[in-house]
Amino acid sequence: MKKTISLVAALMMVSGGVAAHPFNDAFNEQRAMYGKGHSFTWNGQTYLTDHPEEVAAAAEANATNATALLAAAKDQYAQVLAVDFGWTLTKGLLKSAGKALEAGKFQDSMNLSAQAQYHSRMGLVQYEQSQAEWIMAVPQ
Amino acid sequence: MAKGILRAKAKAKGGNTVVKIMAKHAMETGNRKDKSGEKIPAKYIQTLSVVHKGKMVMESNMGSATSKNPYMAFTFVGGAKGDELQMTWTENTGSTATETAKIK
Amino acid sequence: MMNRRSVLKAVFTGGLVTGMGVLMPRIAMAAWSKAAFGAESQEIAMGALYEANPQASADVTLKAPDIAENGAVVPISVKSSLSGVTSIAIFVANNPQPLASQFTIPEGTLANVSCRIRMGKTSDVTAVVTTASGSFSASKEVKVTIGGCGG
Amino acid sequence: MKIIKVLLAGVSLAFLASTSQAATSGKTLATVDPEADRLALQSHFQRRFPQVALSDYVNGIYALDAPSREQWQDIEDFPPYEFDIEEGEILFNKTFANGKSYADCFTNGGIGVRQNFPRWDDSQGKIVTLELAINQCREANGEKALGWKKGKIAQISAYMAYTSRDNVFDLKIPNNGAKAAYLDGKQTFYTRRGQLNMSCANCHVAGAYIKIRADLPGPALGHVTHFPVFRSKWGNLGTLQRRYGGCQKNVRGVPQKTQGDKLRNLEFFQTYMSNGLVANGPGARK
Repeated sequence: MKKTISLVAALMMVSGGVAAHPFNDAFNEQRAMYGKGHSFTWNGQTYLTDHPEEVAAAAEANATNATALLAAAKDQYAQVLAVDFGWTLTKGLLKSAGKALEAGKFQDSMNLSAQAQYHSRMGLVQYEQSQAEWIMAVPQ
Repeated sequence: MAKGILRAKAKAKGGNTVVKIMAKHAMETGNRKDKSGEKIPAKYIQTLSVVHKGKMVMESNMGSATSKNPYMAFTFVGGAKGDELQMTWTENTGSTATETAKIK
Repeated sequence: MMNRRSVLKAVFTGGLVTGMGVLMPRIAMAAWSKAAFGAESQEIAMGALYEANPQASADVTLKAPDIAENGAVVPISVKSSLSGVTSIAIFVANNPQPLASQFTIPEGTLANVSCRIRMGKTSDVTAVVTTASGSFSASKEVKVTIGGCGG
Repeated sequence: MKIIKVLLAGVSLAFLASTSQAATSGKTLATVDPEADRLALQSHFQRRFPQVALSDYVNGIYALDAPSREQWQDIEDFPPYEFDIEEGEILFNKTFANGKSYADCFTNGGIGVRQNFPRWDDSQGKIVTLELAINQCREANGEKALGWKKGKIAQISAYMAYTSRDNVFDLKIPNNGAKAAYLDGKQTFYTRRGQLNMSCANCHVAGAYIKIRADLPGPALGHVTHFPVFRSKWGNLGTLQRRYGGCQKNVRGVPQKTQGDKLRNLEFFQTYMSNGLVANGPGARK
């Protein structure tokens, strides 16, 4: 149950911006202080500090899950590259995830895929946000 | 005539001549490694001497701590516009050449 | 008379100095010295070139930046108000081979040279000026930083 | 007054540009006013560094930081790019297989024209940088295009810049096509990218002369006037677009395409910001 809530919570996390949602602030603060796997209370509800990718990586470590997660991460990377907002480390993470998968290290592979997917998702968030907010940085 | 590796700016001023010389050279120290981890062999200019009218006015010995495209500047007494400077460089590999420049 | 130490040094420098007066600065010979340029410590490099450790002197002026913009190209100038300067040498203590450059100054050339050196990391840079009465030095620490803007 | 900014490797999309004020105009083709943008950027820097003459901004960070300037002047005394200018002149004057040369592709035989680039080309409907013009010239005469970032193209560009020293940049925005390109470049300049979530402006407007580790970013004003540059870091000469790629990697972003629309438009925007300043390329940088 906790996991589901945190998934929703994390998806809501379109962070930063002018009018930052207080939940995002709370989430970011808790995440920054305690890392993943920590639970916190916000508005009377309990949430986890996990990113959705980390939740996915917590699934059973096997070939099927690792393969699916890697495919999802690659797909997300393609999406972020399509809008020209990729991050530099992602490619290496995907490569390592592929190698780990081949070597049968499913948990390692899933963790790496999750990290890669997180990068790409944040790149997309960055892209979305930039469309609206870049103008704020122009000196008047 | 093809230009050598040295470029010089020599200016006579107030009885002195200010000489600035730069060489086009990578000054490979022998300490660097290439991508495959092999050491790149040392290849650098060891000495550079400057002669004005048969008289040595500067001789410089260089080590691995001299920058790429080595540069030096110095001043000697005498020298007039139009005089020629003979500059001789020698690499650690044994290659050597003499190039000339005119004082302006 | 040569003492044991300078005899050793004479052997070390390839026997080039044998037969020369001890007070005669060896650097005046101007041959590229493998013992000095190949030395991996400043002490050994200086030992190969000078009779005695150079003395710090206010008559030697070393111009070098406090913080090098880029360690690969550090502009250095040395000048001296001493008379009868025969050579100027520049050492970078923390480089793999500390001796960077050695200039022979014939009569008629001013004791004022500039060059560009390479520095692997933050280090003292020392300029040594040789005259008939000995060797004199000036030192300065030059900081080498690793920048954030590699691209 | 230096503030040391600590950058967290993890993304914190939360912090937004400190210079921001409620800006509503300048975001669309209808409201963008390049001349007002240029003056606003100028006044931003003049307010921050009142002692620096406007014309000195062509020297980048050396206009602001005296210790760096001293070293730079020592190097400019006999700059390492002199070899490249010589080489560039030879390359520039070499005739193509068909008997023509670069001089046939440019107004005034390609001498003293650096300040006109990048420029809007109506027939192609896009911004043409000097390097693009060089390669287009080659291809039009049956020669292979050169690599964009360093080597021959940078040397030719350096020679052309050298013949244009002290000519004043006065880029024109003749129509809406050019204006759209300008706006696109402006957006790229102010848009955060990469894992470090930084825009060009973070370092070169708000962050100019503020230490990033041991580096002092140069001001965006006069930022492009001295390209191509011989960077000691590279140990050779490189074009502005090479530097763009490096900057984008520095903020841990996958770089945009060299000489693609985005980066050409960025170059156009940046150069327009330096209108009124002189071309002083090639330059030596750390």
